[in-house]
Amino acid sequence: MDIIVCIKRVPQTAEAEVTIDSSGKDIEKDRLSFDINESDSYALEEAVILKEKFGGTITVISVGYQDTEDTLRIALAKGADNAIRVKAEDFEHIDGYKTSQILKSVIEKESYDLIFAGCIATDDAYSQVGVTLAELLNIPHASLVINIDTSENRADVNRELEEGLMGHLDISLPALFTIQTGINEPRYASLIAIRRAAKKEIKVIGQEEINKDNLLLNTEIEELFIPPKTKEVEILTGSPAESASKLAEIFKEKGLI
Amino acid sequence: MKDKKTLTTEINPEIRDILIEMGAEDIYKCYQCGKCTSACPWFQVEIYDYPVYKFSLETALGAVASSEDKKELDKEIDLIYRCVGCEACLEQCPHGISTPNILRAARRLLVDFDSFPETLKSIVQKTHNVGNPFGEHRENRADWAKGKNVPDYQEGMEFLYFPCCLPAYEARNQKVAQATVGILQKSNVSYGILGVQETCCGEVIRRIGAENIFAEVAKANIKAFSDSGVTKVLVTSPHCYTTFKNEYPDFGADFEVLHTTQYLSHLIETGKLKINKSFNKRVVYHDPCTLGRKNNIYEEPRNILKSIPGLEFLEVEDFNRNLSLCCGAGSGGLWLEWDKEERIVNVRLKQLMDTGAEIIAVACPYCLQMFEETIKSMDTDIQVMDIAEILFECL
Amino acid sequence: MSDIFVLIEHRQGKIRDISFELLNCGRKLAEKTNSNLTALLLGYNTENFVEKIKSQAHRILVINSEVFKDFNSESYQIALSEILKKETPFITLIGHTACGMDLCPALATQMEFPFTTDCLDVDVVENKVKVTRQMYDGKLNAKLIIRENPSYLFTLRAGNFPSEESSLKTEIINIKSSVTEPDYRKFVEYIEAVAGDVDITKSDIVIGIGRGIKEQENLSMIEEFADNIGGVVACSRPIVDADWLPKDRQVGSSGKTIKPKLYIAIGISGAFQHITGMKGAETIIAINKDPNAPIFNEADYGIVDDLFKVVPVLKEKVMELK
Amino acid sequence: MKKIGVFVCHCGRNISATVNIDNVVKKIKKYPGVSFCTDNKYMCSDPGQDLIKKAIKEKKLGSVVIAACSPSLHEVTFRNNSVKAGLNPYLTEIANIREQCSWVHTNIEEATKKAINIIESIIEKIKLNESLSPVKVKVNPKVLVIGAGIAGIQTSLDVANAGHKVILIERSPSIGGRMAQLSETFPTLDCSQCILTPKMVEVSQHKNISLYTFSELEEISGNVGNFKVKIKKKASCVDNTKCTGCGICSEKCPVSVDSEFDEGLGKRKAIYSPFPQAVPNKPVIDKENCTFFLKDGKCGVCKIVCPFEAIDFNQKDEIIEKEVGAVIVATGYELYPMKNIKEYGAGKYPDVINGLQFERLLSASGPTEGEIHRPSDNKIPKRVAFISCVGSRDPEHHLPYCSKICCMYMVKHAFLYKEHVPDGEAIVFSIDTRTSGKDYEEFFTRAKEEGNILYIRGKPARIIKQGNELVIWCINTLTGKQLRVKCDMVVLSMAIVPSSGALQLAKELRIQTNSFGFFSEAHPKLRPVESLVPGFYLAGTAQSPKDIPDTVSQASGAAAKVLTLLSSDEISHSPIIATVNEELCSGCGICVETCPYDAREMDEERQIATVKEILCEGCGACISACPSGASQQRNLTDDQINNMIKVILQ
Repeated sequence: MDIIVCIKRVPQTAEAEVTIDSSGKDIEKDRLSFDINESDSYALEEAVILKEKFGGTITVISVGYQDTEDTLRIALAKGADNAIRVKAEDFEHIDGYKTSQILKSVIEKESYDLIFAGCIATDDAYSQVGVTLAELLNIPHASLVINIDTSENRADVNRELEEGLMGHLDISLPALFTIQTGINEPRYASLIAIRRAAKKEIKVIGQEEINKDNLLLNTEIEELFIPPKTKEVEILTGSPAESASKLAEIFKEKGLI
Repeated sequence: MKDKKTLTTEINPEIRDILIEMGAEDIYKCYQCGKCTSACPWFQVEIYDYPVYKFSLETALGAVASSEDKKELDKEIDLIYRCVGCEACLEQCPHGISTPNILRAARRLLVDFDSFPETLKSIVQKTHNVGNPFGEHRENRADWAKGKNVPDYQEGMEFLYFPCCLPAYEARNQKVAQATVGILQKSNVSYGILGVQETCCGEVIRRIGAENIFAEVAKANIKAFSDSGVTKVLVTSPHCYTTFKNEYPDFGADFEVLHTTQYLSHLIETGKLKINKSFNKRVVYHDPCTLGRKNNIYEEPRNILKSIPGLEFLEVEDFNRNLSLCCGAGSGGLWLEWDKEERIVNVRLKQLMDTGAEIIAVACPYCLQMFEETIKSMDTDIQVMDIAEILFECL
Repeated sequence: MSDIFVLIEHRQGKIRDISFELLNCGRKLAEKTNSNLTALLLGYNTENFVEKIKSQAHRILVINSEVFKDFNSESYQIALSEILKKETPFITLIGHTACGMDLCPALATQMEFPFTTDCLDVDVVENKVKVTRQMYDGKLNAKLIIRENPSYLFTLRAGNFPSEESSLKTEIINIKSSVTEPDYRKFVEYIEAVAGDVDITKSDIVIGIGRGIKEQENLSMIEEFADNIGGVVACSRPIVDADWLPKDRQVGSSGKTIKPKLYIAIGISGAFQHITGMKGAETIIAINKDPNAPIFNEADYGIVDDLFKVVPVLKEKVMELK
Repeated sequence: MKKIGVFVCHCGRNISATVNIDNVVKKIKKYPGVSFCTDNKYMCSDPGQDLIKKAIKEKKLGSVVIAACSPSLHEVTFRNNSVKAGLNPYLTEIANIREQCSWVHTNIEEATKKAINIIESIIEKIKLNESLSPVKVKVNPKVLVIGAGIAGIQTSLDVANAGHKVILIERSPSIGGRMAQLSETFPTLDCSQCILTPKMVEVSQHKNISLYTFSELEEISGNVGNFKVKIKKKASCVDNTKCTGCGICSEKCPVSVDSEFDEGLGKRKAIYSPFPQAVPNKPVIDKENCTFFLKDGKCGVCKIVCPFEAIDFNQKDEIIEKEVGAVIVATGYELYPMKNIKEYGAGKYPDVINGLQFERLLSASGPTEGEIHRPSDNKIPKRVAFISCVGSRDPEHHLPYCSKICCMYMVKHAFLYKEHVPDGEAIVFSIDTRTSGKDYEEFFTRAKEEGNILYIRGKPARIIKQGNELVIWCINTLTGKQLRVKCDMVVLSMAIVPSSGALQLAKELRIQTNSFGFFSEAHPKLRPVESLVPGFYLAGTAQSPKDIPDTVSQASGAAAKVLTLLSSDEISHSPIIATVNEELCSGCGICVETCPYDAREMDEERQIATVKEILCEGCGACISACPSGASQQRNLTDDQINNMIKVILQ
């Protein structure tokens, strides 16, 4: 089973102070750590699990700058066989839609049974690249996949819906799934695999292989701004009954109940 | 499926060589006596077998963290990150082999390849992103000093007081920083703080294996210190102490470092600090690994405590000074919080409580945090205090 | 000006709350653009649904077919693409839900509509469409300009357009459809999460308990409260240590990291290891006797009092208001 | 001018692989003064030597330079060879082109250049060499042996039996040393005292042995063949001519202190004889503990009870001066201090004892009369742990070397313990068991099998006292299992270190020790019983840790070496020593002060300095100190050295 996994290197902003740069359209990245996007690492792991079961190869693809190769190399250490970087520097202004188009023109030249992507990138939070890519490649898809049970040409997948509910689908292959976190436990790379990965070559693709004039951009950032938020604790006073009532009112007000 | 062999039968010289290059150079000295293993704090944790003595030989075979089986590899990496870096093994090793360093060599590779526990990954990222392992805002770094008349550091002051991240951000530990500046003010010492300009010393992330980010952090601090003309730094945490004193010079640092217990004992000895009140409690002192074993500071904390009138000074029999037992917080242990049956801190607390003490005196924010959190869930009246807090009460 | 369309989402025979939010947002957009709001309802036994949304849109386009009993984005895509081709609405809104995420990018791509997902707001200024959405773990908002086109497709995040009463005169148009479920993607069934198998990372409301609850018996009081407000119970380390709750309920550096909409910390003092795991919650409530407990540094609202006095009242009040 | 012949050795490929011999020969042939030069594969071989002899005769060579290995190896060979050809031996010199050239370089061109340089410098030296003959010294046939343990006893007996007088001095009140403390000896398990005491008696009765116990070497001067020694005989306060050794004094003495002989496990009195078979069997007063001395004459019970009026509180330390021709050092060992091993509670817990203490417990003459009772409560220990390499093989904290005997005595201890306490359990913690001696491995196997001794591979990290028991924390490194072994008593195989005072003695004797204080032998393989300083010989554990068989062998070896020295009346002494140009000497006397061998003295009448040739070791100190250039080293004069330097710097 040949699987392509689309991954993205993203700044780790969950625990960081995010500041807007002078252009007002991007963030300061100097002091941020970068790492594989969270759900992408689950997608990679799911591919490795299937490879262990069925054999085949795993190809990881990412549209990114030079340092993305570090992330791709980690993917190689964790079980991918091939890695491709599409040079982001060749394509100004990339949004989710454009990323999908770029990936499409690379992937359509490859052979595959399955394509995995993460269900959301933590930087731009679009949740669209995977599904768009499936549509561009004209293959069926399922997003937010939380369980996969596959045979040679069909897959039973569970999608994660809201409120603890899952939707069970039966999909023919080749197909694209966007993978939800928690589907598995991403593995560690062993030192042997790390050494092996260190020697592998990463294929780099630039604009010469992708006609960038045909690519469409859906969105452009006009401005970034910090959402208004106050974080001063408000102590609710009074008797237990009084303070509890006040709190209940707040719940109601905020639509939390 | 066939049973997989759990041992790699091939020797992998490439992994061995790279680990040696990364700091595991001691491996060939090992003669497999196993003293390290029974000296290790994990030996005292009833349900946990920690095979310290295997690491040298397995590194020499290139067989560290090299299982291709996911579960086995998980176990191996768990082992690599169990080490709390207390150096109890090194203290007794006949050949001076530093197992923490051997493990750190492997950790460095694993960190580069995103193959270490999530919890630790998060503290590496936080330290990198906001300059402290708790993910607290940088601009709040001096909040502990609000309303305490703590001056900003100016060139020409005698000391920079560097509280470390726990005393800067964590509520219980902030009291230690506050007591410390209280003492400094009462003894008319000229000192100041850098506040938002300071960054975590980076000790813990270096122990975890994040060498590159440590280097960044170290350089940032060194620059901040030298830009402000700092020549002497007073630290509350032994972890800052050892990093500044023993590791920063490799990155170009040129300043003197004093641990608070060193300086306070000096103030008492020279009569610059008068103790006015007595402290009528039984106090047991816990030697922090990083202050004691790593930096040989055993007497100063004892001298301070012994100079306080009324204080009955106690020692943990068999487990004091260089044979002290770690609290379990080092090298990431503070964050890893192993399952309750697997906590070194419980063993240590029992030893401390068995002395009949009313107060456990510590000289390290990690130990304070570890003990404070653990005694809360124990049925005991024993309290934990930093030596600076005890001293401050007696002024 | 062309119409504003919204897609009505339903599941297991019930219209989902997001649909009313979409209708509200749609009405506002229609008002602003001086156009009409059309609701798209693909379902089976749709009478009930129509009844619920009647008066909320100018038109309701209804396809009543067994194919649309349960959501299958491929079937929806086939049917919707036909409608959208015919109707060419200005803006179509879909909920940013598991359904919307599955459907929107594919449908828009097929239609070659510019689209974007997870919008907090959609605005039309001088015929230009702009959306506001969150990025970088919610730390920043971004205003986006969308490529110009006659038609747009957006998914809207829940919680920004609370449902409102409306009394529009609604035209109901039934459309016949021959769409069948494609063989390459078939919906099989819904699977309910196993009872007791709580995933604290996936719940919007989490109640965290700590040492302050003192006895294991007191846990039931908290569990009842959690049931009442539709939340789950999580805890700090000492509760797991005491074996009162399993390890997968632990929040913190050695447990799970959660980002619920509401986190209520009851009897938790707030060791940093715990705070690490829950500080990403949107709203944090702390109930603790000790006014100096570090948890109050993280909280939006706090009650400094005995939890055993506060929680029972709170439970009652919530029930009253619900 | 003398004709000079130069002979270049290939030393197989040792030299020729790095030095181009052809080029060397070509170049040297042309060097001024050289009348003959040739090469040979092995100059030291018979054909090589014949070649030189032939050349000396045929070419009428007046001096010979051999370019070969270090002079310390073959100088004697080639000089003797020249003598056979009728040449004075001091007209033959070696140019070292192996150790100083071929072995330490890789670049052939550079090495060849250097070899030529070295040879040329030696040619310059030999041009001014004189014919010399060795200085002859009379040898005093008496021998001093320091230390009367088994090594000192054996070596004294061997020398004395060969007819030479021996002065044997011993620091403690009795001879016998460590071996007297032992119970049984491995691997044969014969009783230590039973085999030792006959020798002790033999020493005491030997007509050629003068025994000085309670005595130490105070001072030594002189040189091989003629030493002057001063022995301090400490006041024992007992007149041995009157004392019969009846023991009443000890019985009545009111002061009781820890017995050194029993390693602190038993008591002795302030007037005491260390053990029943002590030789001499005369008590001594330990002034440090004697009430008479501590409290200004208040006591004196011994004096009152002695039926022979042998007690003499006024006895003073006595200095005895002797002259001897050779000295044998046999000062023995002691154990590394237990207090250094904090992690084992050693020195803190009474039931953690060392190997010698356990010997005393096993010994019938010991404090428990051979029954195993643990020190704390006299209970018979039912489980005893033996821990190896305590302090040994621990370069980081203690001592890097292997103490050699512990492995075997642990086997013995465990085995004997099982004999004494058959229902007891013996557990040995060790990393390796080294049984490199005749019948040792067999003994090890037998002991383990017959004694059911459990061997655990691992070095414990901690010993913790829990109630009445000791708990050993260890890991079995063969199984990986953690162990917490409870036991009643622990015996630590403490490392062996040289006796206290050995370093000071070495300084006095001016002989070298290694960094741990063990006396250094002249060559680790070929001269194991001689020190580097002529006239001093080594026996027993003073030189390195060793067991009884090795100690006795070395003691006999040292005796044989001494007897070789004493086999003629005179010994020769190298003539390469200082000489004085009387015309230049100003009589300043600096040389007299500088000489470490007392070989320089002033001729007060002529006001010039002279050389006592017998004492001069040719160290050269006086020559470099002499401000007027009057002092010169024979065949190494300032002129020669200057010429050598000049040619090297060319």
